[in-house]
Amino acid sequence: MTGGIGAAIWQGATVLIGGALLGLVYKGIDRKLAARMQARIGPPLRQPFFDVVKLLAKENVVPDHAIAWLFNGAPVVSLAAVSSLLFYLPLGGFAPLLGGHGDLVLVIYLLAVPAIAMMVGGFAAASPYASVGAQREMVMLMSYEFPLVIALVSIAWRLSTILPEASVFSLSVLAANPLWDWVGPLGAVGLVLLALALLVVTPAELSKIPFDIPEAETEIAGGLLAEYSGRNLALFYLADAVKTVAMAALLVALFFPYGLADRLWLSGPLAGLVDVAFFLIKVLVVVFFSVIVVRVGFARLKIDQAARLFWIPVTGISLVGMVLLILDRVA
Amino acid sequence: MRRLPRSFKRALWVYHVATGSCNGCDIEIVAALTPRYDAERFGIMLTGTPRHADVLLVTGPVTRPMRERLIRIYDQTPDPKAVVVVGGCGSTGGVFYDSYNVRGPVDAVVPVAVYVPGCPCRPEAILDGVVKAAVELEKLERSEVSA
Amino acid sequence: MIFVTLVRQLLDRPATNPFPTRHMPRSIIRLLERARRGKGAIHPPVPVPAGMRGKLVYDRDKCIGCQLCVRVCPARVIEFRSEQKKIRMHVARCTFCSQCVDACPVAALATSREFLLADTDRRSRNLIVE
Amino acid sequence: MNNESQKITTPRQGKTYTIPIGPVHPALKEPIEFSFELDGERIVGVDIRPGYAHRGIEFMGMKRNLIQVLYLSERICGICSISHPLALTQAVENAAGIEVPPRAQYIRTIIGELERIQSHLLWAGVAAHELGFDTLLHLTWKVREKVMDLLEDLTGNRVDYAIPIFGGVRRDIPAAKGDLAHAVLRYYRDLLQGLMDAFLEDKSVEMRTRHVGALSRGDALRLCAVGPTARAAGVEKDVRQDMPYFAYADLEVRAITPRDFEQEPVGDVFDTIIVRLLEVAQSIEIVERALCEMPEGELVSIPKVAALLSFLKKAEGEGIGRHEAPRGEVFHYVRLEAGIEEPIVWKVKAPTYSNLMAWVPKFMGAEVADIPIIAASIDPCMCCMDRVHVADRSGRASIRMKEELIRLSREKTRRILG
Amino acid sequence: MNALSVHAPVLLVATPLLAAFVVPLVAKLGSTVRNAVVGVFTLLTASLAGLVAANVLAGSGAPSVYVFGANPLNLTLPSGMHVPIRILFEVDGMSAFMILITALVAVAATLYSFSYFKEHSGGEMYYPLLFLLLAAIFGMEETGDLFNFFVFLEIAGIAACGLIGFRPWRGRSQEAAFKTMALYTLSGLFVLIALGLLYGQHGGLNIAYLSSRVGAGMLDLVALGLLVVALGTKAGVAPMHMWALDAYGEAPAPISAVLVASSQASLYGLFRVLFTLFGAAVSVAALGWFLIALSVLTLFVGVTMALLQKDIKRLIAYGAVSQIGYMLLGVGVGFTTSGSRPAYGFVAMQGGIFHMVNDAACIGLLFLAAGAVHRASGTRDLNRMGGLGHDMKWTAALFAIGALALAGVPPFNGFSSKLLIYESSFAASPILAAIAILSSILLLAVFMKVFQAAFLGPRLLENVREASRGMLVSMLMLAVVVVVFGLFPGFFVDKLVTPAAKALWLGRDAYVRAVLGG
Amino acid sequence: MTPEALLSTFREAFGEKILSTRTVTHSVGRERHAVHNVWIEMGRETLHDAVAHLTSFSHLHLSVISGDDLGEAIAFNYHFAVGFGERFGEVVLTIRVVVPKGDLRLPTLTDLIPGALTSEREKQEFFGVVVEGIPDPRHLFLPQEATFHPWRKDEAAAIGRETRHLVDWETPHE
Ligand code: SF4
Ligand code: SF4
Ligand code: SF4
Ligand code: SF4
Ligand code: SF4
Ligand code: SF4
Ligand code: SF4
Ligand code: SF4
Repeated sequence: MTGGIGAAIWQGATVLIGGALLGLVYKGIDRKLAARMQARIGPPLRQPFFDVVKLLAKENVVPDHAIAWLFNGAPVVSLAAVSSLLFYLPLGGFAPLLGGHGDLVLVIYLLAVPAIAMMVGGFAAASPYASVGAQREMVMLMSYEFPLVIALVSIAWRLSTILPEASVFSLSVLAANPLWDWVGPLGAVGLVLLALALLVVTPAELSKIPFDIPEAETEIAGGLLAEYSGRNLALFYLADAVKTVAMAALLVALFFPYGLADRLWLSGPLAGLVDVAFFLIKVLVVVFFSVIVVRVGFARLKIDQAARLFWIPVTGISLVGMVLLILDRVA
Repeated sequence: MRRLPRSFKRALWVYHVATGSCNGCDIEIVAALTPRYDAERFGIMLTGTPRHADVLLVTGPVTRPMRERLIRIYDQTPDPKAVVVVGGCGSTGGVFYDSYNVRGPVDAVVPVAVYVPGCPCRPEAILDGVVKAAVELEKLERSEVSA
Repeated sequence: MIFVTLVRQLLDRPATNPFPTRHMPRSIIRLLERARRGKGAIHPPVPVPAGMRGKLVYDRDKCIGCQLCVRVCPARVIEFRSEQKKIRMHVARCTFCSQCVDACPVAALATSREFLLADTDRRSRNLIVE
Repeated sequence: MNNESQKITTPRQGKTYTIPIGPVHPALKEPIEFSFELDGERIVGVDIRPGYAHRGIEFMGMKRNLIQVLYLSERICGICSISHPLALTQAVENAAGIEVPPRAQYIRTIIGELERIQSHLLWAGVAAHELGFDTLLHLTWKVREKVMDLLEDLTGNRVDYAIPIFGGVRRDIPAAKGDLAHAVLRYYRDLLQGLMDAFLEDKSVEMRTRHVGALSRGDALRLCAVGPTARAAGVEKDVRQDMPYFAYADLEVRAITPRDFEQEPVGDVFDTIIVRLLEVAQSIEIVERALCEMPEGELVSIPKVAALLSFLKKAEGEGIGRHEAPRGEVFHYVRLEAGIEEPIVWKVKAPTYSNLMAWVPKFMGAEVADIPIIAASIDPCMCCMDRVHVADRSGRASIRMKEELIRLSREKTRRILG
Repeated sequence: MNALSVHAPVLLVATPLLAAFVVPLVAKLGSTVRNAVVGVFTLLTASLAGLVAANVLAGSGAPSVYVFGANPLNLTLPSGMHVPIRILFEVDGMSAFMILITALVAVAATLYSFSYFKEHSGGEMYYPLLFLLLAAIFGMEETGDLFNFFVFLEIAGIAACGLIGFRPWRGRSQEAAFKTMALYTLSGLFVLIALGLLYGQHGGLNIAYLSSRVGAGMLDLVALGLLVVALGTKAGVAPMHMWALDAYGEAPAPISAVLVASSQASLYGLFRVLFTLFGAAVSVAALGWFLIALSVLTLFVGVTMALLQKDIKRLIAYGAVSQIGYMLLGVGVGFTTSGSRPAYGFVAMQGGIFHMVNDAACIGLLFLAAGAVHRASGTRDLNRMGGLGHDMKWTAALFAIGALALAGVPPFNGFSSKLLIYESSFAASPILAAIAILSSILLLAVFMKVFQAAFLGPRLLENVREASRGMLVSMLMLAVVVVVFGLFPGFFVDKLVTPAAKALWLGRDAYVRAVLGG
Repeated sequence: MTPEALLSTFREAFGEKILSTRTVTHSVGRERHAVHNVWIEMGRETLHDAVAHLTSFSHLHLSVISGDDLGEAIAFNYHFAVGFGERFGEVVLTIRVVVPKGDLRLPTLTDLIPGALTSEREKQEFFGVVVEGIPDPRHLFLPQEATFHPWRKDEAAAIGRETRHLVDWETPHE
């Protein structure tokens, strides 16, 4: 029994630390590739590690007007939420550590929590820029959740019609039974549309250009994070890094959960290694297309433009995807 | 008392304060961030708020209204921090030496770690200045800093 | 389409000149030390053209103490030391306009191409020319 | 039209509130303070408080000899640092009756136009940055380095070229360097279409700039706007065309408006992008022609510095110098008196000074998120526009600002949510 | 002991009734004595509620009958009668569940009232009305007879209106009381007509008896329609929700919380009518879709209108309306899928019912916290408060817990019941699940705004003091429920919700049998 | 617009009220093209009419107003650009108004040229002249309560007290 708990703690710690490291590595890759696309050398891959270490060494200022307990609590909650996200996501060939029943909804909430924590922190800072940022974050949250939720629910629903016994509100079930294997051409088109919608949602979830409106440096001086420094800022920094991985892993789990190992008739530890490597590459591909390229290739939108984008075209696309999935069942 | 971590100098975030400069140096600071010089390869990042900054890049001879602002920004910057003055006019007053509205140079207002003379400084001179600041920080790495 | 440019730049060599090193080294002091011992670890800056106006050079012997340079200097860089009838230049103030060079009737002044002048003391020896 | 000016003066009644922005703010590379009056999130009033970068340059200039003033004028502003010296030298030459040799006039023209290329690229990058499009910033500034190198090669410095002197220029452009310049110009010629596409064909740039900060032709005229700000509004005003000087008298220069891009001018930010990019093309052409047609001859009419100083000391009279800087007309007025080294009067007018009022209709009706790009759209340079600002009266305003801004943001969110 | 246990159902109604008469008498002796008496009665009532519920749940929710004046007490049909004529209570798993909710809210509200009304007197009428309201709610939940149900409904209505208009010095509250009264009277009239129709046709008003008699005849359907409209109105289902906003918004905070329980009692009545009374008579799927349509409308109205509110209590009131939508959604989906995919249907029922208790706890908590905010800042206008978190740490934290629970954020109780609804409603249509999830997220945003506007930012008001200890304790009580139900949903679903759901879902026959035998 | 044409319309309209005129012509470019600066001096009573007259036949651009402290009086130079929009079409016209220090008043031009406001406000604060009818009398650059006028030569002493001499080798740094 104790052995079981010990192992669980071990696994948990591995996922947490691994997630944080991975997040920072991807952030390094992100900055490097973005720099290269801008014809610059860019920072070294390890730069995010330097940043975090430096931030931890800095003074942690709590502004005079801030509500200290909320101000300091927000970054912790933010990091905790994204980290616990990792427990529910299938990583590589491994099933998620936790989860099962209903974790899909949990994941939706856990994705929203960091944004909310940031908002609370921003409001608690009582800085006008932070407050404007928090307001903008809220509007963003309310816009991009539409397509996200529609996509997730449609996929789960379609699977439930195929496997009526399965607990489809669970990521591991979704990942274990990729829909592509079951649906007809209509459904496949629907799935592609949903994937597209989620690719657009990703940069918004991650507050990256063109949706970094809550943090817009030139408009509101870093917005939500304007008053943060030192350790608190480091926690947000880490949370952002981990969230990037988590979001990408979510897309991978939903749309491309396939492993490579069984296709190559591998087994044993080698198979695990191959699958993990393949998983990391898939995550990288998602990050590359929906984070790096997008943030490098677009201007920041205004908040109402972004909201309109999500409310109309992106939600529209995901609704069409849903309808196609429904038709696919009927057909 | 604590030690400055070794990678501190490899992740310097800078905040730019123009205190009455002529724009010459400010533009060269921006140039230092762009592809030809790319300050980001040293981990240097321009931040939007002094709260995130480790280094203040100050340009200009400090006009009277900017004096108090500069002090406030300096106070807002969390420790440990360093001020790098970019340009001859910020370092000494330069051509703006006998005006009724100038209260500089910068070191008459806040403590300065490194001066970068030049009018304006070439982008690489600015990078050189930041590297010199990094040398100073490295010296601190070996001793202890009061937090 | 900007994406074509992006892809091209991603694959091309970056436009960056890696002065003085590619990234911030673990120990910058050691790096500078090595460079001083001639191990050539420092990448040179972007080459400057022949006529670039950098730090001033003063030929003390040629100077006749006419003070023309003092008169034209816009930044009060030049201190005339009347006992010696020579000048002293406080380079930290200089705008590198080289008007003093033009003004000097005996060509005692010239500009060099040295521009990496950052210093921790604005009155340091490096920044005084006499 | 009086309404427009009224708006900055009379505080409006009703449910509006005021937020100050600046003087130190990431969107403002230089210090200036705006005070916006907002109704919901629409801007219904704006008050502009410059003064933070004021160093009292005219005051200092009236205490120094003209050669010193020349370099001081160069440091009025370092963005297009040749503009003020070019205007000042003209003013002094007109006042003192100094002839400038033709070759020197061409060289001044060439440097002035290269400066325009540099400055417009700089602006484009900064504008992209204000829009959160850093890639375009990097792209434009990467290519800008080419002209910076050329300028450094021709003059000895990247900024503050120290090239004009009363009666001529201080450096020649020998044939070898002319070839170098031709190569650089060819580089830009090839590049320009791509750059225009990157800015003018990009959907997200268009979304952020079309119909943002519009200025009508009438307002531009009545408010005395200058430069690309006025030309984007369809006012064909350009000193190089209206009252040519230097080599512009030989090279036909036409004021560029969005009509050259087959667009009816509306004076919004998008139009200012069009005008500035087309002017880069125009400048390339001008420099190429000037290089080819540059006459041989003297560089400066009074070569000896000491002689020049004593000539200027003896001079008497008043003169006006104007130059079409990248941001619009730079205007200098000097009056000299015999026997006095210092100018008796030195009045400087920079483009931002004229465009200050044009900000008002541009901001009017815009949203908070548009503030940075509209502020940038006239390409302001506070440092030279700023005048005396003796005391600081900020303290209380910034305390109020927090509450106001918080309330504003609440209202705004409610509007978006509702 | 045994006698107590046997008579508990009737004592549960009698005790608060008694209290309603006693309290005005002792009130003359000063507020301390009065509060002591009120406290004793409240605790007594709560214990009785616990006892009743425990008895029923011990029998895993099987209905138990208490016939007034009969001997033995469960003798429903004295010899030779085919129609139950005596007044009788019939308590099953669902009733027990409702009783527990009411008791929980009652205790919290009373405790809160002690310090909330410390300054102004007027308690002479307040507590009696409160007890009257409680008695009526318990009665609605226990009775097995439609006419009694109607009587309790009317009593509840009158008491509620008295409480809503309790602060006579504020014009708005009078207006709200009047509006509520008008609607209550109207819906009471509807119920009365429906009863007339049913009685005229079947000659009795006992639910079990009627259930065995009603068919899909025209008049029966009209009666059903009238009952649905009337009870839906009283429960605050859109589009008949308007009174609820005024009532919740204007009533004193603890009363708003009790009104939530009273609305839920009406909702209970609605469910009873649909499942037990007409369960066998009408097309289940169609009825289900009707409920779903209502629920979506309610969700939509609740959430979108909440976005626009400036008044903190009205905003919470809209939140409360939207939650009714969730309950209806769960039950509606239960109806529709009962034939096609019963596995999902039952989960939906569980979700809808579980959400009732969760809603009572978190909305109650929010109302109480809003009351504290109102007391401290002197305003309910969100634009005029701000920075209260500096001085009201505990209230802020408790409010946050309530808000997060309401928005269905894990690990609070709202999440556990909503999850059941999400993962079952999509069996009816995936769009329903999407709507349900999105409504929650919108609610989250709404309450983010409220929290920010009230508690965060710089201090705007001077001399703000934290809520009194009594208020905090009563809020804490609800918060504990919110957290515990959120952390161990499985336990409560097993012990409380499943019996209740079974009683509604499968329990019609048992219910009828308990009265009519056979 | 030629300077002669410009001057003749002025003479027609104002006759005696024109105190003096002067045309300065420079030649530019290889073809020695002529460009003109026209200077007209008038009393301040005629200033507004003169500008109204100008606006009646041309778009008018006010570059700036410069001021010149003559000792007993201050001269204000209104620098206009007339006739812009075509090549060599422009003339710089400077209307000079001398105002005695004892009676420092000027009429506002903002009703004719709203853009004149910046320059007029500046002249008010820098020279202490009162611009009558100015729609916004606040200081633009100076604080509202400032009383001294930086470009007045007779106030040099007050300004001098504010001046910092930042040359450390001349005045050792404190
Ligand atoms: S040092 Fe020279 S170029 Fe730099 S800001 Fe000062 S005056 Fe301008
Ligand atoms: S280069 Fe210019 S500023 Fe420097 S000393 Fe010579 S004259 Fe003075
Ligand atoms: S001008 Fe030349 S000779 Fe005269 S003082 Fe200066 S350096 Fe000496
Ligand atoms: S001049 Fe340009 S870069 Fe500088 S602050 Fe203004 S807009 Fe920004
Ligand atoms: S406005 Fe500019 S140029 Fe004029 S005095 Fe002030 S700083 Fe100098
Ligand atoms: S036009 Fe503007 S940027 Fe150019 S020199 Fe003048 S002030 Fe500077
Ligand atoms: S007198 Fe003056 S101009 Fe003549 S040679 Fe001597 S320094 Fe030169
Ligand atoms: S616009 Fe004005 S402030 Fe800006 S650089 Fe030009 S002259 Fe200087």
